[in-house]
Amino acid sequence: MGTLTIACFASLVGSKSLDFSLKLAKAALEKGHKVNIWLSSNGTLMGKANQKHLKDYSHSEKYVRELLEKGAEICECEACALARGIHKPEAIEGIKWDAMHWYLAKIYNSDRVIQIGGE
Amino acid sequence: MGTLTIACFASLVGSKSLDFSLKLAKAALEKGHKVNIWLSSNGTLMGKANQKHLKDYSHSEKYVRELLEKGAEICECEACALARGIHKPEAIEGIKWDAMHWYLAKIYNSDRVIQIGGE
Amino acid sequence: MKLGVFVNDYKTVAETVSRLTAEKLGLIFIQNGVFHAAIKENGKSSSLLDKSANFYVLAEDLATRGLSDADVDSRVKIVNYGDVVDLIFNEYEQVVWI
Amino acid sequence: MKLGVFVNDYKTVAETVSRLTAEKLGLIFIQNGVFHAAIKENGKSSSLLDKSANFYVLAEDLATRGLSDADVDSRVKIVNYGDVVDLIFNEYEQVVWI
Amino acid sequence: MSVIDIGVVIQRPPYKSETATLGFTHAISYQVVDIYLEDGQGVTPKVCLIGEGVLNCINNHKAMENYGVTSIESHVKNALLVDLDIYVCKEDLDRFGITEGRLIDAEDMGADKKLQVVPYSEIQKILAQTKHILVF
Amino acid sequence: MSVIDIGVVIQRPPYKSETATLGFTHAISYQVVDIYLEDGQGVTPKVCLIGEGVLNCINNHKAMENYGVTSIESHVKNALLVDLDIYVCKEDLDRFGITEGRLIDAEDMGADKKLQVVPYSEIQKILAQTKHILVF
Repeated sequence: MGTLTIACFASLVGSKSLDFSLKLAKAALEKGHKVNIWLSSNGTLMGKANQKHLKDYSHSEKYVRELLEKGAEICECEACALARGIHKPEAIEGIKWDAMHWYLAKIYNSDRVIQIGGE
Repeated sequence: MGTLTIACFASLVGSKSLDFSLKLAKAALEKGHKVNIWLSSNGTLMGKANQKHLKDYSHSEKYVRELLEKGAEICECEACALARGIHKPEAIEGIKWDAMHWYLAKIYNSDRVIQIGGE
Repeated sequence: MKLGVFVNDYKTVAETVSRLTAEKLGLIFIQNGVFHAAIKENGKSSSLLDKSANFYVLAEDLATRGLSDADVDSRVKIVNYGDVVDLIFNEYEQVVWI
Repeated sequence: MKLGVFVNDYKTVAETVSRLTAEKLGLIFIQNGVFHAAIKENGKSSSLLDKSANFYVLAEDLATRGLSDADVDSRVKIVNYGDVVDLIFNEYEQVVWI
Repeated sequence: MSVIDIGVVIQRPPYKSETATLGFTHAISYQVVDIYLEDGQGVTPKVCLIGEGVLNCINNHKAMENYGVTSIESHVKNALLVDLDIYVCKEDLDRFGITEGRLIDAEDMGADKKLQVVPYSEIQKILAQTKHILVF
Repeated sequence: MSVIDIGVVIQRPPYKSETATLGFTHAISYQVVDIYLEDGQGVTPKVCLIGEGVLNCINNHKAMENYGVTSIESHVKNALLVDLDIYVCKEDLDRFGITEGRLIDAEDMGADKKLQVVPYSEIQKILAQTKHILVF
């Protein structure tokens, strides 16, 4: 079994790229791999708790809590979050806050890395 | 003097399109035009107060307050905001919350409309 | 139809913009659209400049990218935000962002 | 170099992907990249399918867009998320998203 | 006291971003715009699909099953049910090989309107007669 | 216990989105990655600009003046100052007519490194020798 690090720069609502990241993470965990997720740019919106689930929009909160329970490590870029007005106390519990070197260190210790852009 | 309605679907941090919207709005107000701004999709992030101003990121809060003072009407899509976990009490004071028909009604009463996409 | 078009990107928008026609057409190059006004690809100016249209480029967005007036094709007029407001109200009736 | 490429869009990514080479190359079509596997433009399959590579397309992203197995070019293998995980770990060493 | 036409141009393909979805939802909201207008005033969207935007109108989307979100197909059907005109560029459909039999319709829901496949030149004429154009 | 190379490919043009900026800032952060690694371990980014990404390296940006944000030029200079290798695709520079005299450098700040203009084939070789590739 290996370690997969996924970075996601796209916001959940408004893009299906973060949906893809979460589904891929779940599939990898179910096959016994270790998964790290780095959220940067608009991806940091995922760390905002109390998202309302509307039918027209993707919804992450439940999904993210499930990944955390299954052992995924999830970290968001503190600077990207703060610049968007998202502060630590608002984040979903269990999501780490750190800077880019956290991601680089996870890359060092990963067998595979996939970085998913925000555009 | 005329009325200009600007819609913006792009997020401020991570895109220069919202910067453009705000600068255009300011220039129009200074020439004596009336300005309405509709924020949808990731543009609703602008309604989040307490953004931290970091040098690497565009910053809107001060700019938005200035536009409101100069008489611009700014409204953000309630559904888009809620889906992102942004709730009314967190929004910058003076920004309205409404739905898409607010925008369509402003279009009806505008001389010019420019809709700025989020991609 | 008097159509003003904000061209806000470089390679990704060329196809859509090239199809546009109007009795009076204005292309306003902003953001990475400014490269259409200032870069010659393989020695050739952007094909958008061959359209029958008026061309404008936003000075700020040129300078932000290290481009100067000297880089701008002679068919393109350099404008600021105030000029853009006047273009919108006085020269064009419909305005789109592509 | 064993390179797996997630092709996630249709018209905007073709140039970048067409330049890629590797000893072993895999293109995994997802999101609007699935149109490369399922749409013939002017009767011609996507030029990406002419590359010397293995091709995969994500079943969910086909179905989401109203496309079915019958639409998929015979050179492309239909896969699910579990298969994608196995491709990443077993078939390719570097993985990029374009 | 009059009704104005606005052009709603959808040029982005489905789902990767929410752009196309927002085009349809903005158009559909015309139904309730009178809340903010005076008697006799109104806004009539003319929805035009061009370029990669025509890829939105292949039928049989499975978006709710796969992503838990309302499909663009549902939005198209709703738009037809509320009597919006939706024009689809014929040249682009032909280019992508999408036959009429694969297009979304809302007959089963009792809609009178259908997707209208028209040449690009016709879409240009329609847009020229609108007061404002929104590009999605 | 070893140092790995990673490829940081920047293919998006400057400023409209923050993609290119994030490419440089992620690369520069290699300097402090040892906080989370053991002695002797490290990550060396190889920054490669291709396609529209080469448009980032024209000098004399006025981003702070116009947008109040750190310019990409500053990020490039910082990257050179911390001894990162930055490779710029020669074919793409030529295609866009960007001459060497217009390229950003950090000589004034005392950097030893310069932007390295190399053919696309060379960039491919560099990337083939990295352990992972991040595309911005």
